[in-house]
Amino acid sequence: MARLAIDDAAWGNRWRQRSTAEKALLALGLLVLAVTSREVVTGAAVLVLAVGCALVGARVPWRTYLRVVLAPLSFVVLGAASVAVTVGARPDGALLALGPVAVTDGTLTTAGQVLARALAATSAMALLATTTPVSDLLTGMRRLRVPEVVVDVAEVMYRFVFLLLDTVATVREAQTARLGYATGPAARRSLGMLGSAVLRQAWTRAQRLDAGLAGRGGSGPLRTLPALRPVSVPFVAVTCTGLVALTAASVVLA
Amino acid sequence: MTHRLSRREPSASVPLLAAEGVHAGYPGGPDVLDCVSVELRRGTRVALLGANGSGKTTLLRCLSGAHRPRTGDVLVDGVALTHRSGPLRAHRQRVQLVLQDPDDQLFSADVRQDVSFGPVNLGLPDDEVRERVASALSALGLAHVADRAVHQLSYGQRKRVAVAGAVAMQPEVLLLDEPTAGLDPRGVAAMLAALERLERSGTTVVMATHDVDLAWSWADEVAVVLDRVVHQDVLVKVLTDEALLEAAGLAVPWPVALLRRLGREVDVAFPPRTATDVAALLG
Amino acid sequence: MTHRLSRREPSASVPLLAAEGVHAGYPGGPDVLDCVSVELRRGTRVALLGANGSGKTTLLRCLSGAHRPRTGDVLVDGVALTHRSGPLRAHRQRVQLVLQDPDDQLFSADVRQDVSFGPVNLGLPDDEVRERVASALSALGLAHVADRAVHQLSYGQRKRVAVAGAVAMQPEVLLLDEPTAGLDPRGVAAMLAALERLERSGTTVVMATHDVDLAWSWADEVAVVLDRVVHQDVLVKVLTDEALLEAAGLAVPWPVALLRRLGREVDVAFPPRTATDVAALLG
Amino acid sequence: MHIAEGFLPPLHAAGWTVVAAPFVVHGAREVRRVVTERPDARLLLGAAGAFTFVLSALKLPSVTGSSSHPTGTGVGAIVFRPPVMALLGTVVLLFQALLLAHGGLTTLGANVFSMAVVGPWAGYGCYRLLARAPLGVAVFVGVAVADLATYVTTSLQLALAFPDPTSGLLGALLRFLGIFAVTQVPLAVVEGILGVLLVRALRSW
Repeated sequence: MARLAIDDAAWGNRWRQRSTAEKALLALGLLVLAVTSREVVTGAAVLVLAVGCALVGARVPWRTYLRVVLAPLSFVVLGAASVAVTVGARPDGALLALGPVAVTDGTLTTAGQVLARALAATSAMALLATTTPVSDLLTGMRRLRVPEVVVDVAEVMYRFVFLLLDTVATVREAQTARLGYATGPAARRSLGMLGSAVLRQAWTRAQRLDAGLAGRGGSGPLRTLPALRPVSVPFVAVTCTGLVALTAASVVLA
Repeated sequence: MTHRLSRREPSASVPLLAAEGVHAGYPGGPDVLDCVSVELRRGTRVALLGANGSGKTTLLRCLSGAHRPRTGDVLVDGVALTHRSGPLRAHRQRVQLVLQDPDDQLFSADVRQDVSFGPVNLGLPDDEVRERVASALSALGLAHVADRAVHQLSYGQRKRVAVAGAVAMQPEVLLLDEPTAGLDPRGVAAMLAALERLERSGTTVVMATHDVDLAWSWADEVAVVLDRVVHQDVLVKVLTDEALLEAAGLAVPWPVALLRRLGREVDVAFPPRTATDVAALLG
Repeated sequence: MTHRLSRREPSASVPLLAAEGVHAGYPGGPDVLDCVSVELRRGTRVALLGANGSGKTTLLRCLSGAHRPRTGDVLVDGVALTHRSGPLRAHRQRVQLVLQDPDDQLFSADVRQDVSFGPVNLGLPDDEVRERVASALSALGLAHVADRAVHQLSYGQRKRVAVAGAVAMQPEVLLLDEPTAGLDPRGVAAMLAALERLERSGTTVVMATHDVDLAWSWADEVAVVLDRVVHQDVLVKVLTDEALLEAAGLAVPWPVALLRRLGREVDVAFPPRTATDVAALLG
Repeated sequence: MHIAEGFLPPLHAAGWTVVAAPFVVHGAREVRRVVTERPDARLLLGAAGAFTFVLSALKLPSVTGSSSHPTGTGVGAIVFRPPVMALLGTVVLLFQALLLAHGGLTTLGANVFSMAVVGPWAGYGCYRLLARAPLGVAVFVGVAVADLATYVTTSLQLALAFPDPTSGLLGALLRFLGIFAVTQVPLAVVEGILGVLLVRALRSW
């Protein structure tokens, strides 16, 4: 079946059996710190901690982790480049000017801050994404009283994503073999047929699943019992201490 | 038609699960099953044979309570099932159906959670749910993949997860639709080994298939679906009836075909199931 | 390993399609195929055998041009395929692959439209498209369902529609992944009859399967995928090698198993393919 | 067009989350209503959401830019209606962040607002306004407008967060619109065409 590298890491890392609460506390704590702190030093500390926890602690394959951190690169670079310039009347003290476009100390600093913040925040988010499967996160949301229907729909979605990715790969290969992507117009026609074939497959799969669940208690609320993963007190204590220390340090620095 | 009413022997005991005069079909369509009767006895391996589209699956769905017959009864221990929520619920605890395509029954990406769905619906306490999930997974030889995602498993493993989901309900009867279809020989062996473990712990296993060689090597009794009716009898009686198999679009098991061509009769009590058995007979 | 380099006979002719020293795998993963060579000769029926996940499908995908080997070559008439759009396009007109599950391959609403997909993309005039579609459908025994919607067909018919879509490209080689999986005996017979018609009109047919009995009754040569390498030889040489089959997770064809147990050798030139053949041998 | 994790200042991230929340809650209520009416809707909606995710993960040929994926929400809004799309789109965006590293958790609110609220409503509105036009035209305009509205909203969100020191909000808006036009405008056209082909193919089933 279709696989996604981040998802594979999430199901197979050394922190897989840790409770979702622990991992969420650590990753989201680092994420909040990364986003709220203005200090580049704090950002760097978050980056180091997140990378260390992911690669050394959870043994996430470094290629996968790197791919996550670099995935938004094109957006971040384009966005930061845009923030680094000012357009209009030439401002005083421009470091660089080309026609109406200029770069100043201020714009450059903002761009640098945004870059640092995005990098640190992405590394923290990546820690959560590569150590915790979506299934576990949905279970966590259930505990947080997110409405049952919403979590049920999301759970089915997660399962179906992989089924449909398989369909996409197969349909696409079958179309390619029959020269469906040999020319531009053919490619567009093929993609349209691909989309509709996937939607149709989604629909029939859902109907068949409904019939399939009839004998298991029906497709009413999809209540299940997740694995028991007790919260580790030392892990939480270390995480809280670390987060508080980092916060204090960044407040003092500011 | 002559087969329909013949039985191995007039049995005094009431079958564990039976269909009696069942007519069934889908909304707006004709009958798929037309006055069908079958009897499933405790501990008897029944193979339900028929071509694709013959109505095997519909019959299994009737027996499991998932499909309501137009007329006729499904009987458990001789008592007719009524299609109301209470009795249906009780029925599902005793009779579980596993469909051919595992992706039609697995809704959760988490193996353990998916298997827990049935027991949780039964309202069992968490401890017992966990115990049932663990024992179902180990019975199916899946303990080592309990923490993997469903989409990371092979087709054969997913098929066994679907069976585990049914087994966790601890049913008395397990109805399996094409449990070995699409599996390679190793997958088939793993599935059959798991089913044998379940039988030893007291579950009665029924499978629908169009693989006559599998039925020949596995079953005690065979029920063939042909022209919307069912012909049930002991293994050898049905699977040596070439006219019936031909009409049902089924092959003849190779030992039967071979022995026939050699002019030998097949022993009803001790059918030669494997190449070794046949060789012993001929050697 | 001894099998890998043995060939039926040193042949002067260049194979129609071949893989030579192919290493292949998926991004971020290890090699699935490790220096694999196979030769497919015009008019020779080759069965590609292997357990699920052994790499059969990957090999077919390399041969069809859908998957690019890490190293090694796919050769057509002795010329190595380059993975650029022009040569690939030409390759696809000569070699067509049909995957196992028809439901992921049929992406149009009705049969005729789906089969016409390839010819339309070839830029053929309407008349010729129509002609090709009609002849592909009749070769697959589907002329009577040409105007039906795909979802109204049986599974066996859908599988044949998928083959018809490839046949409409008029390839020289047709690679089929598990063409009979999931089919009942009638469906298998219809598929095999259709393949024979195609062979008579000059198409070379290769199938991947894990059904050794099917391979035994159909193939001239067998290539077994085991531990990422391929062992190719004439039918009897491979399918009487019980150690190889065991290691590959495959069964032994029943005539071989039976004759072995009776202490009889299997004739390489005239293998007993059917129950009638075996009976003649023993009778 | 996903705003990357950590790209927005905290107040903006929080603000857009607050703005998007009512639409998502409304979507959740709508979903609950549908599910109460039809128990199997849980599965159908799950399939619909997965379809949207998969559609948005398709790589498009012949569109400039490395990250040219359809948003999928325009087609989704036309097929499943905007309120439902608000919820499904939110889950899709969450999955994209966690499974593909597109977008992020702190920017989820902003992305939900542009891609799961504004885009679907704008696209669906145009599609309905063109009810009398040929279906192809209505679908094309609907899907393309959904894409363009998303892109304009995202640019506006970025401009609000990073106003130009000299030319202010408007200057920043034009700047972001300009930079992302390179990928987003062709994408809107291609996705519009695909939407038409998809809906046509769907109607022939």
